[in-house]
Amino acid sequence: MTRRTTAAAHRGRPGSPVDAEHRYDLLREMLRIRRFEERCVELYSAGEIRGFVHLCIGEEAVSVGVHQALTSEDAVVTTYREHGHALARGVPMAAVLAEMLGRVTGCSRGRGGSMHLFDAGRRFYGGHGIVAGGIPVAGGLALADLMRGRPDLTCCFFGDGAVAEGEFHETANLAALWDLPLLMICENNLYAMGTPLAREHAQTDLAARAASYGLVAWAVDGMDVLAVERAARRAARAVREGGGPYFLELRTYRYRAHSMYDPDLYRDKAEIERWKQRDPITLLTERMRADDGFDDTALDLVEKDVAEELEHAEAGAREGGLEPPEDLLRFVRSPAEETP
Amino acid sequence: MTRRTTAAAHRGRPGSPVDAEHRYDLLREMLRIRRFEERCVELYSAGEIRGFVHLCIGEEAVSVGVHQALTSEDAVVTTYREHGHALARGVPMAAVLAEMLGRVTGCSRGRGGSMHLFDAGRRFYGGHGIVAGGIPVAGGLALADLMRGRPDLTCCFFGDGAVAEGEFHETANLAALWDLPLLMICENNLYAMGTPLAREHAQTDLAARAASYGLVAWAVDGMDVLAVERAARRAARAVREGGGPYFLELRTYRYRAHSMYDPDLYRDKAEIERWKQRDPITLLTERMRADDGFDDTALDLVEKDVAEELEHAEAGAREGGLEPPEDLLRFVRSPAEETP
Amino acid sequence: MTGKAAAREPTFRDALREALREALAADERVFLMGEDVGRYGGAFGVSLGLLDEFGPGRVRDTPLSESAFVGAGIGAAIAGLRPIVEVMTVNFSLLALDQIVNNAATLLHMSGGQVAVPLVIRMTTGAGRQLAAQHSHSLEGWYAHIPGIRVLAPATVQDARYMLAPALADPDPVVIFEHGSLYNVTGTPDPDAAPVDLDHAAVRRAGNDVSLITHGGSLGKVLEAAERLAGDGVEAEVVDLRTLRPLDDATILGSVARTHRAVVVDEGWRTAGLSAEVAARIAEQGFYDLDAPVERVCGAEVPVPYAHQLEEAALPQVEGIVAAARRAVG
Amino acid sequence: MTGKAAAREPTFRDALREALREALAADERVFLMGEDVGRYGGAFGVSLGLLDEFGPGRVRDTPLSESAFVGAGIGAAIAGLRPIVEVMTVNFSLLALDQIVNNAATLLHMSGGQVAVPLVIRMTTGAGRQLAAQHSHSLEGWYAHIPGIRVLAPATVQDARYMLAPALADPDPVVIFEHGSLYNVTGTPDPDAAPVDLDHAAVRRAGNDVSLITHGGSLGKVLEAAERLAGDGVEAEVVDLRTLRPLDDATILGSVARTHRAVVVDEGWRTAGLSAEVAARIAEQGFYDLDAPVERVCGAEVPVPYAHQLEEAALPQVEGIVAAARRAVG
Ligand SMILES: Cc1ncc(C[n+]2csc(CCOP(=O)(O)OP(=O)(O)O)c2C)c(N)n1
Ligand SMILES: Cc1ncc(C[n+]2csc(CCOP(=O)(O)OP(=O)(O)O)c2C)c(N)n1
Ligand SMILES: [Mg+2]
Ligand SMILES: [Mg+2]
Repeated sequence: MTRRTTAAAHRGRPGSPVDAEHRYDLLREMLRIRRFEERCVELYSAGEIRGFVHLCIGEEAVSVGVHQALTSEDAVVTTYREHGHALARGVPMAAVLAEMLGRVTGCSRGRGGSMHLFDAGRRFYGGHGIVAGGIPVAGGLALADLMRGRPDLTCCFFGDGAVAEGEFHETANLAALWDLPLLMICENNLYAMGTPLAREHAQTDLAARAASYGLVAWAVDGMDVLAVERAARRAARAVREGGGPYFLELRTYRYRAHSMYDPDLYRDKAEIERWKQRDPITLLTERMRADDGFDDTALDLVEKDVAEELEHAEAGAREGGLEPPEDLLRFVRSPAEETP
Repeated sequence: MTRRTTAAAHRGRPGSPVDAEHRYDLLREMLRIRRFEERCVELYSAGEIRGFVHLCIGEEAVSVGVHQALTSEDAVVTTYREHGHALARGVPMAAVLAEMLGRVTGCSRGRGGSMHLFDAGRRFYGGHGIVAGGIPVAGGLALADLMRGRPDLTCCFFGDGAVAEGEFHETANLAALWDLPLLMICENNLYAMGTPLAREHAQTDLAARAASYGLVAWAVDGMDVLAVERAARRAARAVREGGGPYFLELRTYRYRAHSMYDPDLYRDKAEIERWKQRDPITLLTERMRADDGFDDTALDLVEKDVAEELEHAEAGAREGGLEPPEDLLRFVRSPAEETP
Repeated sequence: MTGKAAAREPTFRDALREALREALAADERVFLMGEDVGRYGGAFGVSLGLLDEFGPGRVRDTPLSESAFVGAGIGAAIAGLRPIVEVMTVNFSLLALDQIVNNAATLLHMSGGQVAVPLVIRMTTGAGRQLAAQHSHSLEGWYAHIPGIRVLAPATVQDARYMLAPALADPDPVVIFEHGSLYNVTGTPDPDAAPVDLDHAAVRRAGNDVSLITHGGSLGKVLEAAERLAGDGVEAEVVDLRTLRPLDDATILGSVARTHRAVVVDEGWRTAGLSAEVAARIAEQGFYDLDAPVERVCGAEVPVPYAHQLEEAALPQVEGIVAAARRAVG
Repeated sequence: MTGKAAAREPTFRDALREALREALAADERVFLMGEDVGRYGGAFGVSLGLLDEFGPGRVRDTPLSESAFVGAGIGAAIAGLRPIVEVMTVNFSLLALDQIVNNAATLLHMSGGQVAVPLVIRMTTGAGRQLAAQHSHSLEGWYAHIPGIRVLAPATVQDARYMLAPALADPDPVVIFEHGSLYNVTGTPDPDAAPVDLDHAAVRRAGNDVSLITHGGSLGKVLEAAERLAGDGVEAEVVDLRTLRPLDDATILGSVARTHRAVVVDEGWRTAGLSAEVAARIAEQGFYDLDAPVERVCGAEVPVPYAHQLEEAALPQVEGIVAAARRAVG
């Protein structure tokens, strides 16, 4: 029950049944993300993390649930709100934190910061700050797999707001037209910055909109990690089997402001409280208490476990040096010696 | 029956019943467009018209039918394939031809050419060469009418290919979201240059795609000018009454190549012949022969009438001078004296 | 400014907001449109409160659809309204460039003078806040390349307050760049000063030894550099371009004719950017005035990195400006 | 070239096609993608026949979705393929600029060196065929502004034939501009010539009196101007930039060091375009070599009009180049 699972463990071929152990893993993953981001808030307040920082607290079930359906060969493309995706993907916490601290040991050598986490070894292709800008790239990654006859898919995360952008539209059509192995994950948290869904879209049923392209699409409770996992596995299996692109609308909510700059004046505090009633971590914990004999002691243990990881990660991240300014121009183009 | 109607006659408030006289007007309008474009082909071959020229021969029922539903207060935005729209709108034939001949008397002073016909007095706002590029502008024209509480609408023409562009998507959503008085007219001629519909769109039912935004949308036989008119009137009335944007997919066909540059190698000649069986001019003429006592003599008369107009127009167009090169920089910015 | 001004010194942001308020109040045809300009108050708080004051018809939140709402601004302008479109940042304006280049800047000419587009587009520009590669562009040079548009860059609270009115009076499209690092700069706009003259650059400091030519967010650094140089007895003239298109050749060349030396400071990338044009014009028209090559201090040619020390290295800094001026003075 | 070469002299278009054919045949990872590259054969006929030869998997017709298919090229390149994306013309590339600037050019740096994008983008550029304002842009200067990409402009049949291979060998994004007026130019590529050197400009004519610096579609006019000047005893050196980013300073400055006079000819708009950069560099680095101000002969700053006489007036012409060279020579 308190077995420590590594992030890597569930990145083999998916397929394990949803059992107590697996639920435990899911809980631990969600807690890792939440505690990580809570720490980020502190580090941001202390001025150690800078720039734009977008938290996914409240949305952890999406990244964790979806990643259950992915293999290490799949590609992932995401947005600026991607700490959760990076951690769920197995990018080491220390590397993510080092990135946000601007260290050369960061997963993007400190060049990207919170919005631009990359880990090519894990096929984690960022970390895109232009809303919907990652979606066409994801289409291309999927195209490459299709052209080479690989069974892998590309999983692309984006928000409800992104669906209004032309880049979403063009890629949805292209993906459906070419039967690309693309898993489109729309994190519908009901807001694009301060703009509520109903002022972003004439048709607020985003799954219906997506279906109009010929994508298979449906909406899922994004606060229930088990529901997310089920849907993601189903969709991913179909995509791998040549079923073309799938679109999942995950209905979720961010508890925090859009970014650390946002005074959050546009939402009703009661709305936030209502969503917290269906907190993904609480929901899963309750289920585990009911079905798996999970209790406060067990919860304390996993919390402790996560706290330890976080502490180690932070210590590790702080050890990282700063890239010397003389190296500024590195990587604008590939160094000749790295040319294949 | 042989009453000569001016293009202006049907640009008052629409509403006249579809009767014999009206059918006669429709026929004459379609013939004007066809004969005009046939003459353009000759002038192009003679090297007098240059640049890109896109003909709408075969598609005349669309421009003529839709324009029955428009008033002179409405705004029109269209594409590079717009000779028919300009003529149906009432832009004088001589001004259109002068434009294509590069004369200063052209409707865009020779600066636009075939692809960029403008007539601000008739609220005919081009003539856009970037596929889908006119659509957002049309949205803005409609927005202005909405904000000022006017009963006018903006009619925006575009092709089947344009629906794949992000600019279509973004405007469709915006228009539906804001209930803009926008009449979107998709001329589905089954090809975008050499690419057939089924290689452009995963969902080839374009009206269904449009409906997914919350637009009211349906498909219409674009070769039957009476059907086009009926649909356009119905849609325009609803738009004017605050029904928000409407989308009509007009199923039509271009007989000629995409542009004068196009060797047209991608289509089956039999396909073209099949569509010619449902030629909009023939269809209407047959109906008139059956119902209105229309006969060869009457047809000759209208042909003669159109030929005369064309001849006059060409003579008039040829009289136009060339803008002196010294005036090249005029109109890059408004002259100070024209500042309101 | 409103009553608040008594309580604290207004910021550049306040000045922009006051200019918007004034414009909305003065002319019914004016409206503001863009992502989060309403409920949110603008990504950088510029339009905070305007939704309440003028209502959702005049302060319109748009979906994330840069091409559509910039295009809608163009259409509304053609129809006789006076839209102010906010594109949150210049980085996102790439998604609307087709509308800006092919429609806003082109329609008047392409229609033979019939279709004017009296549109104002505002956008935040610039780096310096560790926002990394996709949120730190300075593309003023690109915009300055486009015939048919006027390009403005307020660098002072005064210009922030009083540039909008003449921009709205322009019958053709105007793009206004607001540098993100200026929003919190304070200053008290003077309502009695001469109206902002969009045709002329502003000399922000007089001097006879070297001309430092800049705009927008770099003005502060350049003025600081000028002070440092003055400590060494080098009196720099500081020219704030203010209008980036059309460039005010007379003021630029006039300054160089006096100083015989020029340093162009531009946060944008050097190659084929705004600094290239300013340098080229000086070298062309001021060839016989120049005693030394024109120096350029620009943003490094690299996507702006997040890490503080790298970002600092990527942007023009006071030291670099001082060093370039010293080289020029020789 | 194939058997056809015996029948008639190959064109620039044939050379481009042959280069594509060679690339597709040589490397399975290479594929061509864009609007109408397949069934139609390319808007300008460049890829005619390649669909039949390589099939729809390797020659992919795309929908009208510039952002999506350029982005798809980026993704496919990241995944290890070697896409060649055709954006029909530079005019339409505005719709894909977000992908080019914020992804193709940026990902390698922003990811700290992890994510390279070996993508080749081809597009037609330029005016001269009465295609009017929205189909006549020359935006090479904009592309030359972007760090992270290499920008090429073949001006000869030889370069059209042999530039693609080194472009595909580049591990990072390369943008190739093909001037629309060159497609029908004929010439016989020499397979035994030295490989095209993407790091260096080419001196197309030697001369000691003035350097005429140009690229792409203007080379022909410039060579003609040089001949005319030679008639007057002025020997012009003609430098074909060929690679617009990074610029080959050594060749440019080396030429000016010999001639002491320079004329930059660029069909793009003058302000803040490519010509500005070339002029600025010469004025900076060649300051003490120059005997006269650098001259620029550029496209007029106007959306290119349709009417023949207006379009001619809007573009650099031989006469204007000759006149500028005479001014420079003094
Ligand atoms: C093209 C573009 N326009 C605007 C922005 C500014 N912006 C950043 S996030 C955001 C809201 C996006 O909302 P959504 O897609 O729902 O994602 P969420 O932030 O809710 O996860 C906006 C407007 C941007 N980054 N890119
Ligand atoms: C953005 C853009 N991409 C490409 C082109 C080149 N082009 C001109 S027309 C055309 C086909 C458009 O097809 P459709 O929208 O169906 O209109 P049609 O020509 O059939 O009337 C293409 C690809 C263009 N003008 N604009
Ligand atoms: Mg959202
Ligand atoms: Mg079509």
